[in-house]
Amino acid sequence: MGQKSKVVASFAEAVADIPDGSVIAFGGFAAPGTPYNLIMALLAQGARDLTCIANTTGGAHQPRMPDLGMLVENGQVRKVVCSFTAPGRPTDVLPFTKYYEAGEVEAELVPQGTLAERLRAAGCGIPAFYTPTGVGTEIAEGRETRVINGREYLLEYAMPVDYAFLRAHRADAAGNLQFRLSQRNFNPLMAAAARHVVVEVEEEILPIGSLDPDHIHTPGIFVQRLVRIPPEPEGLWPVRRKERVR
Amino acid sequence: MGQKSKVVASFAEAVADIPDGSVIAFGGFAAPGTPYNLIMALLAQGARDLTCIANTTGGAHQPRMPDLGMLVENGQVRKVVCSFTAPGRPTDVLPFTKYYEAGEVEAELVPQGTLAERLRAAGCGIPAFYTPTGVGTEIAEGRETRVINGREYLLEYAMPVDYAFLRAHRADAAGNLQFRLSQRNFNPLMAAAARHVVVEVEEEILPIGSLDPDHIHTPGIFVQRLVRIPPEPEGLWPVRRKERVR
Amino acid sequence: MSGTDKIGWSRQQMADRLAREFQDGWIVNLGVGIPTLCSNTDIGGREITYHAENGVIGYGPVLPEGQEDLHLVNAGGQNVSLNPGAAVVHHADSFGIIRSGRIDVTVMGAYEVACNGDFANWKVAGAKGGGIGGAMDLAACARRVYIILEHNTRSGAPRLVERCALPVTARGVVTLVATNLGLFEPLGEGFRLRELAPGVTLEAARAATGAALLAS
Amino acid sequence: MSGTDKIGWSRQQMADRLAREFQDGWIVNLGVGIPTLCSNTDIGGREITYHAENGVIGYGPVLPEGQEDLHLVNAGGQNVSLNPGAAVVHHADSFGIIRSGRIDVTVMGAYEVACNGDFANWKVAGAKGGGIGGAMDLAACARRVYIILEHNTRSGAPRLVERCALPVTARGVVTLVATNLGLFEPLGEGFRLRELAPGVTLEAARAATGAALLAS
Repeated sequence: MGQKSKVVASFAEAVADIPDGSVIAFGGFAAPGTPYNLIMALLAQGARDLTCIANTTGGAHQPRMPDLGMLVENGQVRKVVCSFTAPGRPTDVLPFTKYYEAGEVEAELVPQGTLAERLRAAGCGIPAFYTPTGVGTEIAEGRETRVINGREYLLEYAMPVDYAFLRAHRADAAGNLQFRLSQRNFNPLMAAAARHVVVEVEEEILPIGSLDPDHIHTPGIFVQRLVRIPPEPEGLWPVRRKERVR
Repeated sequence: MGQKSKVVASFAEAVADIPDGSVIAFGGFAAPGTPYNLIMALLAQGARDLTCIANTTGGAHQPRMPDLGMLVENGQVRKVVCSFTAPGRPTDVLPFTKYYEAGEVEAELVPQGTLAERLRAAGCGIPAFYTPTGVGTEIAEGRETRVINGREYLLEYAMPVDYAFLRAHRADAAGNLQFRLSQRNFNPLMAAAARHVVVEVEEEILPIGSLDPDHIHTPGIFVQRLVRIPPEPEGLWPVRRKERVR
Repeated sequence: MSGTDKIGWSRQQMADRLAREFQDGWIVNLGVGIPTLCSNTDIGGREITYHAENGVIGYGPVLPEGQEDLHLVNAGGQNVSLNPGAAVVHHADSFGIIRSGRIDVTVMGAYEVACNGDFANWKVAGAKGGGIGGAMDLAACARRVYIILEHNTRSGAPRLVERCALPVTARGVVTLVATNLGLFEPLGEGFRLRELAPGVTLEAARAATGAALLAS
Repeated sequence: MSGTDKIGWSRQQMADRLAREFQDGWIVNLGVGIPTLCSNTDIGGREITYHAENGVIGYGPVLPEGQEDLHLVNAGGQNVSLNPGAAVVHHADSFGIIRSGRIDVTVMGAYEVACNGDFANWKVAGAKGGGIGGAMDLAACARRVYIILEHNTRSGAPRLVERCALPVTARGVVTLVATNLGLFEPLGEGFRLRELAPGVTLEAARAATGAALLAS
C-alpha cells in the first residue's frame, strides 16, 4: 500500500485549493496538536464562508498563537462549532466574542465529549447516537430524547467535515501518523471524519514503512497531504504560556 | 497511578470467582488474541448459565484449540452472541451447531461490525446508535429503523458485559496492555465494555511504567487481573492451522 | 452436475477478471474463499491496499509454511504478510473504515445474486443460524460490491436470478458479478452481459441465467 | 464585598477538604481553577489516578518553568508531568471513560449549586454563548460530582440556593459541596451541613445560604 508519497512542499500548497464554504475541523486542545502553520496558511489563502470546528476559538492566552478567532477576525468564517463560545473562566476575554455578540459569525455550542463523539461517529459511519450528556439543560431544549433502560438520553448526529487540519509529531510518507502525548486529542477523530486530511508534521517525514504498524494513531488511508514544519522562525511551534489576557 | 500490581499467579485463581449467570466476552479473531488459557480455566472452574460473546463459537479448524464450543459441550452456556452461528463456509462443521439445533443453547447472531460497535458503545457510555448494516435483511425484521438524511438505519443497543477474557502480548503490572498485530481485534473493545477484565499475557509482565504512554492499546484502568502465560506444554499458544474439519 | 460449472473461466480466472477492475489507489476487502484469489492477479503497477475486518490495513501475500507470523491473519484466518506502510487498528475502528464508505470494493462469494442488486451469502436454505461475519457491514457500506460465484448450482439451478430466494445479505448493492460464464452487471430489469468467458455462447449464458440477460 | 468570602477556609483548604474524601484507587477529574488545587493535598498513601479530558490518564504535578513538556497539558492547559503507568488516549476514548461511569469523582467550580443537586457553571447571566468544555459530560456521568465555590457572590448573594437561576450544567448530580464556610451535601429539601470551617458559626452559615441548612 501507499507507495506514493503524500508530502507537499509548503503550507500554501497544502491549502491552495480549499474552496469557499468548506467545513474544516482543526485539531488541538490548548497548544498541543494545534495546526498553527496550516491556520496561518489558510489566513493567507483567504477562503471564506467557512464552518470551523475546534474545541475552542482560541485567543484567551498570551502569546497569542494562530487560532479560529483570527480566521473570524479576517472575515473568513460563517460559523464556528466549539465546546467554548465563551471563555472557560469568565475573567478571560476571547477575541471571538465581539464578533459573535455583534452577529457577524454564527456559533454552535457542543459539549466537548459530544463534539468528540459526533466526529468519531462521522468517521465510523454511525449517523446518530444517544448520549446522557446535556439532558435537562438548555442545550437539550427542543431536542429529541429517548429513555433507554430507565435513563433519558439525547439524540446526537454525526458531524462529517470536508477538511481536517491536523498537527502530528511523526509521519511516514504514506500518511501514517503518530501524535505525542496530549497532542493526540481530537486529531485522529477529525482525520476519520474528513474527506480530505492535511497534516503539519513536527519531525522529518519518514520513508514509507518506517513506523511500527502496531503504534499508528491515524492510518495513512485517511491522510492526503503532509507538510514538514520548518524550524523557527519560518515554522510555528508551541510556546510556553505566559499570562492570561485580562 | 496504579502502583499496585494486578498480577495473579494462576489462571485458576484469575477465574475462581466467576459466578453462574455471568456475561463473558472472549477476545480473538481466528487464533490471534484468543484467551485459550482462560477458556481452559473456565472449563475447569465450571461456572454455568453463561452468556458468551465472541466473534465465533470456534471449532471449525484442526488442531482444535479451546473455544466457546467447548464451554457449550461442557454444559456451561445458556446463550452465545456471535457473528457466526453457522460456519463461514457451509462445508465446515461447527461443534456448536449440534447443540444449537437441538435447542440446548440459545444464540444471537450479530453482524461483526455491529458486534464490535455494540461493545464499543458499552465501553464508551453510548446506550444506542444507528447503523446501516443489516437494513432490509432478516436480522432487521421487527426491529426499529430510522431514516436519516434519506438513508435507512437500524437502531442497535450497547452490549455491556460482566467479564472480558483477553489475550495480550505485553503488559505492565498496572494492566496497561499492548496487542501485537491482528491480536488486537475485539480485545480493547471488550476491555472497555466489561466491569471486570482478566488478561492472559504472552511476555513477562513488566514493572509499572515500562510501556510508552503513547502506545498503550488498553489503559490499565480497565484491567483487574493479569496472568503470565507459561511456556508449552503448561501454557497454551497458537499453533499453525493444519486442515479444515470436514 | 450441470455442464455449465465446468466450462468457461476457472476460479482464478473469475478472480483475475474482477481484479482487473481494481483502480490504482483502491482500498479492497476480499472475502473468504475464491475472492482471496484476487490478490494473486497481476494488475500492473496499480497499488491496492488490502483491508481485513480484523483491522489489518495493507496486508500482503499469504506466507509459506514455516514463515508465518502467528499474530497476523487476514479475515479468512490465513497467515499473511504486511506491506510497507501497513497499520493495525481494533475491530471497531476497522468497521468504522467500512461503514464510512472507505472500502472502494468488497469482493465476496454468494449463493445467489438478483438483477435488482440483492445478494445472499450468509444463510443456506433451512438452516438454523448463519454465518454473517463482516459480510452485512461490507455489503451495506462498501462503495462497490463485486460477487464471484459459479453460474449454477451443482444441480444446475441458476444463481443469477430475478429475486433472491434465500435471506439477503444486503439489498440493491451488487455492482458487478463474475461467474465461470462471464462478467455481468445487475441492471434492475435483468443482468447486462459485459463479457463472455472463452467458449461460452450468449445462448448458453442466457439458458443458464434465471433472469433476463441483456447483451451489451 | 460581603464578609463571608473572607472568613473560613482558603481556596487551598476547600480543595484539601474535598481531596480528603478521595478513596484509594479512585480515578479523579479536576476542573480548571480551584479544583486543580486538590492535587496538592497530602492524602497519605492513597493512590489517585488523575484523568484529563484530553485523554491523559495518570498525570502528575505541574512542572516548573523550563522543565515543561510542551506536548503535554492537563484540561486547564497546564504543562503537567506523567506518573508511572500513565496512558494517553484520544478525545473520544477519553470521554468514553467519562460517559461509561469510570470517573469516581469530578471536582468542579460553579456559580450556583441547588439543594436538589442541580448546579450551574457554564453560562453567566445575560451572556450569549457559554463555556461548556467537558463539564456537561463529567457532570452527567461521573459517579460523584463535588463542587468547590465561594459561599457567596462578591455582592453577598448566596450561591447555595433552592433552585438554580442560571442555566444548569446537569440536574440532580451534586453529591458534595465545599465552600469557604464548610462542607455541605444537597439533600433535596435543603443542604445538610457536614462540617463548618474554623471560626464559622452555624448561624452565619445559615444566614449566608439561600436554602434550608440542616445541621447534621
